[in-house]
Amino acid sequence: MKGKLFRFTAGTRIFHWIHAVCFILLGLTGAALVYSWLQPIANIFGGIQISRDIHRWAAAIFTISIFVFFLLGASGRELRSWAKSSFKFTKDDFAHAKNFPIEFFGGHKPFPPQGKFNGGEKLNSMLMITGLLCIAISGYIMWFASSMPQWLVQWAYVAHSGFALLIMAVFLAHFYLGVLHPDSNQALGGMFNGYVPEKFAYEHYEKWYNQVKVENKNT
Amino acid sequence: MTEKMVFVDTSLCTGCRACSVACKAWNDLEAEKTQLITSYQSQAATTPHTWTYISMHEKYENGKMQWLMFKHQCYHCADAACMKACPSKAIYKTESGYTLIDHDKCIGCGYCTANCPWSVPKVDETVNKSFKCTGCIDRIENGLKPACVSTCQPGALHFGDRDEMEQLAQNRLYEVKKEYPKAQLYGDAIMGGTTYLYLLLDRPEIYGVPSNASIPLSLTLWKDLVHPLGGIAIGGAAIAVVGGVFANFALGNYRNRGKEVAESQDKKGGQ
Amino acid sequence: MTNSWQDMMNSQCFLIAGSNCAENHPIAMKWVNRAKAKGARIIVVDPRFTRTAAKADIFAQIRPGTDIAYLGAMINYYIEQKLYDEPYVLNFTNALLKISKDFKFEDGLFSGFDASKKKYDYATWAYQLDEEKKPIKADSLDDPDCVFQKLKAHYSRYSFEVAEKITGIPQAKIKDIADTFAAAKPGNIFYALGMTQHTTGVQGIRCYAIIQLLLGNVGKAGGGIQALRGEPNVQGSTDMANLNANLPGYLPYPTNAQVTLHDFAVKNGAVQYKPMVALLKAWFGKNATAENDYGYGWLPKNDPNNMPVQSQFFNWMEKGQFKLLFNFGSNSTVSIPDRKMVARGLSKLEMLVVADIFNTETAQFWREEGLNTKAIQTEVIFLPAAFVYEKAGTMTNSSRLIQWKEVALKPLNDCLPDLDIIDRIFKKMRELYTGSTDPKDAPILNANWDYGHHASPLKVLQELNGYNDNTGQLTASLAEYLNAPIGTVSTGCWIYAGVTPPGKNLADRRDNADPTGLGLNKEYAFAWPGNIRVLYNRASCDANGQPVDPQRKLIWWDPVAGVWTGNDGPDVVDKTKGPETPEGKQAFRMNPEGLGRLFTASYTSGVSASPVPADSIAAVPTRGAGMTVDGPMPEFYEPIESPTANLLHPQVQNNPCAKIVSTEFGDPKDYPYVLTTYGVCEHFCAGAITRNIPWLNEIMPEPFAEMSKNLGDKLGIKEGDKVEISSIRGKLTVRALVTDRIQTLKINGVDTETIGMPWSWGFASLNPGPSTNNVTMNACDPGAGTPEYKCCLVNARRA
Amino acid sequence: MNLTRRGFLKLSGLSIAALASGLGFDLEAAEAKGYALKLSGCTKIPSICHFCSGGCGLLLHVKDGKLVHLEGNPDNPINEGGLCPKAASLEQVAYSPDRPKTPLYRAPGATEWKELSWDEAIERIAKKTVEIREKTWKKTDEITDAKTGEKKTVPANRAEGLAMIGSAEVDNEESYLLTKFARLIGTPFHEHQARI
Repeated sequence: MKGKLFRFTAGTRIFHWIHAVCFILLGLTGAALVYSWLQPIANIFGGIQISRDIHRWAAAIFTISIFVFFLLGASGRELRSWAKSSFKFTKDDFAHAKNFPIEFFGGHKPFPPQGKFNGGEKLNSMLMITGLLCIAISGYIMWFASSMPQWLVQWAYVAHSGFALLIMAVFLAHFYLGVLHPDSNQALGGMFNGYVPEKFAYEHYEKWYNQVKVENKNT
Repeated sequence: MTEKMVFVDTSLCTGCRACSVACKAWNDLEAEKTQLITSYQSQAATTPHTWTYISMHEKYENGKMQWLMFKHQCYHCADAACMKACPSKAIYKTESGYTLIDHDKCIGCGYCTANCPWSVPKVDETVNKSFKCTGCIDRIENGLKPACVSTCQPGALHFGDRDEMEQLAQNRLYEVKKEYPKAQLYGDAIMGGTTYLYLLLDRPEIYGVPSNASIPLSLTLWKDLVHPLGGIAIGGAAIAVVGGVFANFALGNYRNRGKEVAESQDKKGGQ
Repeated sequence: MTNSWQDMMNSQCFLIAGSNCAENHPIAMKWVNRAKAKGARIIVVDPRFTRTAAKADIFAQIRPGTDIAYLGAMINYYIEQKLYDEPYVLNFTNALLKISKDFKFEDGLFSGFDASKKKYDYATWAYQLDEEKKPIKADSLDDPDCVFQKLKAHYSRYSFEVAEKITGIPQAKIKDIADTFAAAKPGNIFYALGMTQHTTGVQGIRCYAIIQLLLGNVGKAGGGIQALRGEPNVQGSTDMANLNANLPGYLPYPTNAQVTLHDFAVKNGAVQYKPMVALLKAWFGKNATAENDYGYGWLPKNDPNNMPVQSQFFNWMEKGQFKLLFNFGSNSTVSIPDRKMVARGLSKLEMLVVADIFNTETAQFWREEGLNTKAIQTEVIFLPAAFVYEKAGTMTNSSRLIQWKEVALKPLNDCLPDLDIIDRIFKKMRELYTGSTDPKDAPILNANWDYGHHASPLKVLQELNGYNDNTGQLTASLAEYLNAPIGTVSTGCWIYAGVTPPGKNLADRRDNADPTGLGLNKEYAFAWPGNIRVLYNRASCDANGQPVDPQRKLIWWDPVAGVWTGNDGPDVVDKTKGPETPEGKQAFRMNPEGLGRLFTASYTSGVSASPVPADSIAAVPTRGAGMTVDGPMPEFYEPIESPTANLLHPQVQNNPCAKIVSTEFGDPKDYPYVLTTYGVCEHFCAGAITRNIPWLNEIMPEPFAEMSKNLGDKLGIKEGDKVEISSIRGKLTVRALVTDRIQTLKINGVDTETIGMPWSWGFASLNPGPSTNNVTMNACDPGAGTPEYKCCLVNARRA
Repeated sequence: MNLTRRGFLKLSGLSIAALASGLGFDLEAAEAKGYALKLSGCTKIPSICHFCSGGCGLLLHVKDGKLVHLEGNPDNPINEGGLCPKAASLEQVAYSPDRPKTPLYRAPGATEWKELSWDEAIERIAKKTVEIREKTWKKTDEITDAKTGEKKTVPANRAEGLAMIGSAEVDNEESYLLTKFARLIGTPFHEHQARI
């Protein structure tokens, strides 16, 4: 595709959207389950019991899809390297992240060239991966509470709620940056057709841009 | 109605378990399939169909045998952890001091089970509602004693006004202590004071119940810290997003981006 | 029970031995706990630490079947230490009466034993009589011939040390029990099947009587001896003589030697003449006349050589005598010891008729695994009976209280009350015999049997109360019956006289007021005899007829009005005879001496010194004494199956009079452990009803065998494992319960293990389980005919 | 608060509509608060427990001929409303599906029961009793006179083949008629649980 760079394989994209849908469902049903004043949300789904069932199905799909997509050929490699790289936070990443608040509110300050995922994204990924892992583990503990030690269940509630609220906040930022932010929302295409504009890539992921260019030349 | 109390005098309990049967008879609870667990005990815990049961504890020390009985049911705590944990506001307190579950509101999440220091409420998975002792609120509001108290032949269960029962418990403790120096009351100093007050002949641990039952720290953290902080986090994020949109708008970024896009499209169209 | 449930709150001390009342008579604990709150002490003696023991101040674990050893030691101690209530003993017991010089006790046997018949001749167990045929009274308790000295001599062998060796209870503890019980009065004794189900059952209970008489506890509020009886109406059914040796009201059953009513009266004492006539009038109505001996000849007569007790019935079937058995509400297939004989017997019947609430193991005996069902030719008819609240009528509780109930629910399905069942069978039989002139059919055709189309329980109760020919009305009171001339009153059960006076049903009284606070509740229902709530209450007064215990006044002599009066109905011969009269001194009017019997002497009162005409009933009614067939004083004998030799007289190991029914007996070498059997709180007797109640199955789901941790270790068994219990007669496998509540006992220097098992399970019902009576032994007390369920020898192994 | 109370009622499966009659409490006031009692509108009928010999009072709450609830009778001075587990469970007998619905018959050698009408059952029993009575009648016994040592023939009047296990599980009136019945048809072989 002209003027675009291939960024995400189909598997990764599907994985992202499965998670996105599940996340929203989990967020909405979870909120209805844990806050009595948000119980009306449950009516969208046909009541609180169905909401709970949806919450559990969505949770199951959410977690099972991780195993499936992380083990799948190309996207598996891609996802594994994404996860691995997310936790490799370099000086350059830090420099990017430092300027993130300015970027967030529409400003701009130069930052060193970034890899496939810039510092802000890595921060998002780190929080998401850690948070969702904790939510998943605590969620399963809650699901099977009757066969778990009581203290563990009690703390699972804290973790589940705490991380859910945190991740919800992160999600809002992610949504904003991915959809609403006039600059960074150019990345959105990467999650639809897999391509992002070259210019955008150059501006935001210079290291990666160069790397891809070299690779393309070689092939 | 004034505050009520049930005084459980375990020194008189014979472990006949009529209380458990009378509870089932009054509340139309079905029998469950069991087997012996230890001693003559067959019921291990409260369930959606078993709201009260007796645990038996055999203690042999210095050639003296003791067979201790403990009646388990909802304690109807003043500071009810279940009520605090309930996300659906289905659990409430009555004037008489009882902790009840409103089944119209209960969503069967089981947070009450997990946060009760004794795991008393239990969710019936078939109807997704939590069940536990109601203190026979329908009986007491109508001038009858709770079913368990009314059936207790050895006189181990007493029902009455709270202060009257507390006095009785103190008197009995004074008597019983002469022979059982470790005798103590259980319930007055925990959970803000329970509605079922026990006279025990030994430490609560001997009866398999926690001496320091309290609202779990996790529950306090969860409800009093995590939820407000989480709310702040989400609120903050939401405000930031709105702020971001406004800022970008104010900075004209949307317009510029729009132009850029239009330009590039024009280019495309031109090619 | 001499007293009542409510009266237990008046006690200062309880000796609960042979009863596990917290489990099997839970209502007792309501009142025991009330007494305890007022400072009463509780002593429990039991082979296991039971739920009753859990409430005791003193608990002693005893080897099953050895009660007489420690009780004898208590009697010995009370006499030696002069802890008895001397005025009471002198006034109200036969302590001073002189015993025949021919009476002896040697080498474990009393005088008069006939080894070939395994029976005693009572001739030497008699009083020395004066010219008027009255017992001679000694001047003091020191007279070597008097009952007191006989007692003292007999029990001098029972030291605490010997008792410890036999029972396994430490000496110090026996002394503690004796001291505690003597110090805290009034003292109350409870027993139940733990005491009766032995080959020495009656004598064990006699020990209680002796102790209570020595301590002066009988006839007093908070005192007495409480037989906590086993079934809802076992008191009533015993009153109604569902027994082979009685007629209703405890009349002796006529034997074939008593051809005429006169023979009957001569043999049994003339006091039995009047109630017999009254009974015959109730049974035959207008057809009972003086001319035809009131129909006495129509009664079937007992053959003393052919008198099986219940647990022998099945042998009689097997031998072929019984062809048809009616079985109302019994579950013998589960409840008879050495139970394999039950199926053998029932299989030989031509017909078995069972009436019960649920389809019991007995009704379905032919279905038990291991039997060749198709080869069993017994025709079985099961009749579904109405349950207690589906029918009107009375039941008599353990304290003789007759309570009326109305129909609360219509019988379920097609169920019928037993009253209708028996009424319909009888009416059908009478129809079949209509027109017969065969003399054998006369009782059926001449019977007074008209209770309405649907039999009316009230009409039957009124027949029990009886009618007075002079007034043409229901008899108004026991006194009216007693005062009426012979042949002018009828009663189906004379002790029930007064329960339904004209226009009233006193069994249906509901006034529960207790103005004295003693729990007498005199206006609630009706207690036989004559609404007396504490039997022998004359003994609660001193020689002047005034209450000895000001806190617990039952009755007293009112010298102004010249009458016995009080809070309870006075249990006296004649209310107008003052304490100085011979009648007014008597506290035990049903005994021929009018005294409490420390020694059960053979004696008949009222026998005229001069000969009376052979064909007349003596003007002074004669009264025979109730005898204990195996000795006038209790003696310790080992259970039939015992792990050790009799320490007192090795040559007479067991009760020499015991009725042996089982044919196989185990050797302690092969079966080293003592098994004791019992019920649990959550199931009732043979479990026919309770094993069909889901709520009860939940709280007591399965049978088990309890054993000490020592035995558990030895056998490699932990709690929850399966254990096989076997005797020479059979075996079964149940859950093991290894517990500190049973300890290893030191018996005559040897470690002895006890195993405990509930017996309420059988192969049918919602909660089937193996029957413990596979292994138990059928050998009976010679007097009561009760089998020795409480001890036999078994082996155990991990299964 | 209204909602919560209604929730409670639903839990107990009760109808709020019933009126109190002679129950001795202010049902209206109670209902205003929403805690209706399932006993309202019931007739209270006292009875007696059918287990040990305590004679504890039962109280059956009956509506339209149906048992609504059973508990201890507080007015019975023996138990003052208390009941042991066995007695407290007695409402499960009232409509137990395990109680046989009709008389049952097992023919000789049969492996199953079959149902029988009452008339058939009574007739069969009466005829069989008569048959055995006729077959096993013993008119006289030979005895030895205790005093003279002479043998003599005396009336026996016994149906030797008939036996009866009577009952401590039935009412006095029934128990009495069992005794009377047994003696009238000629069997002194009448025993029961009191023996064991």
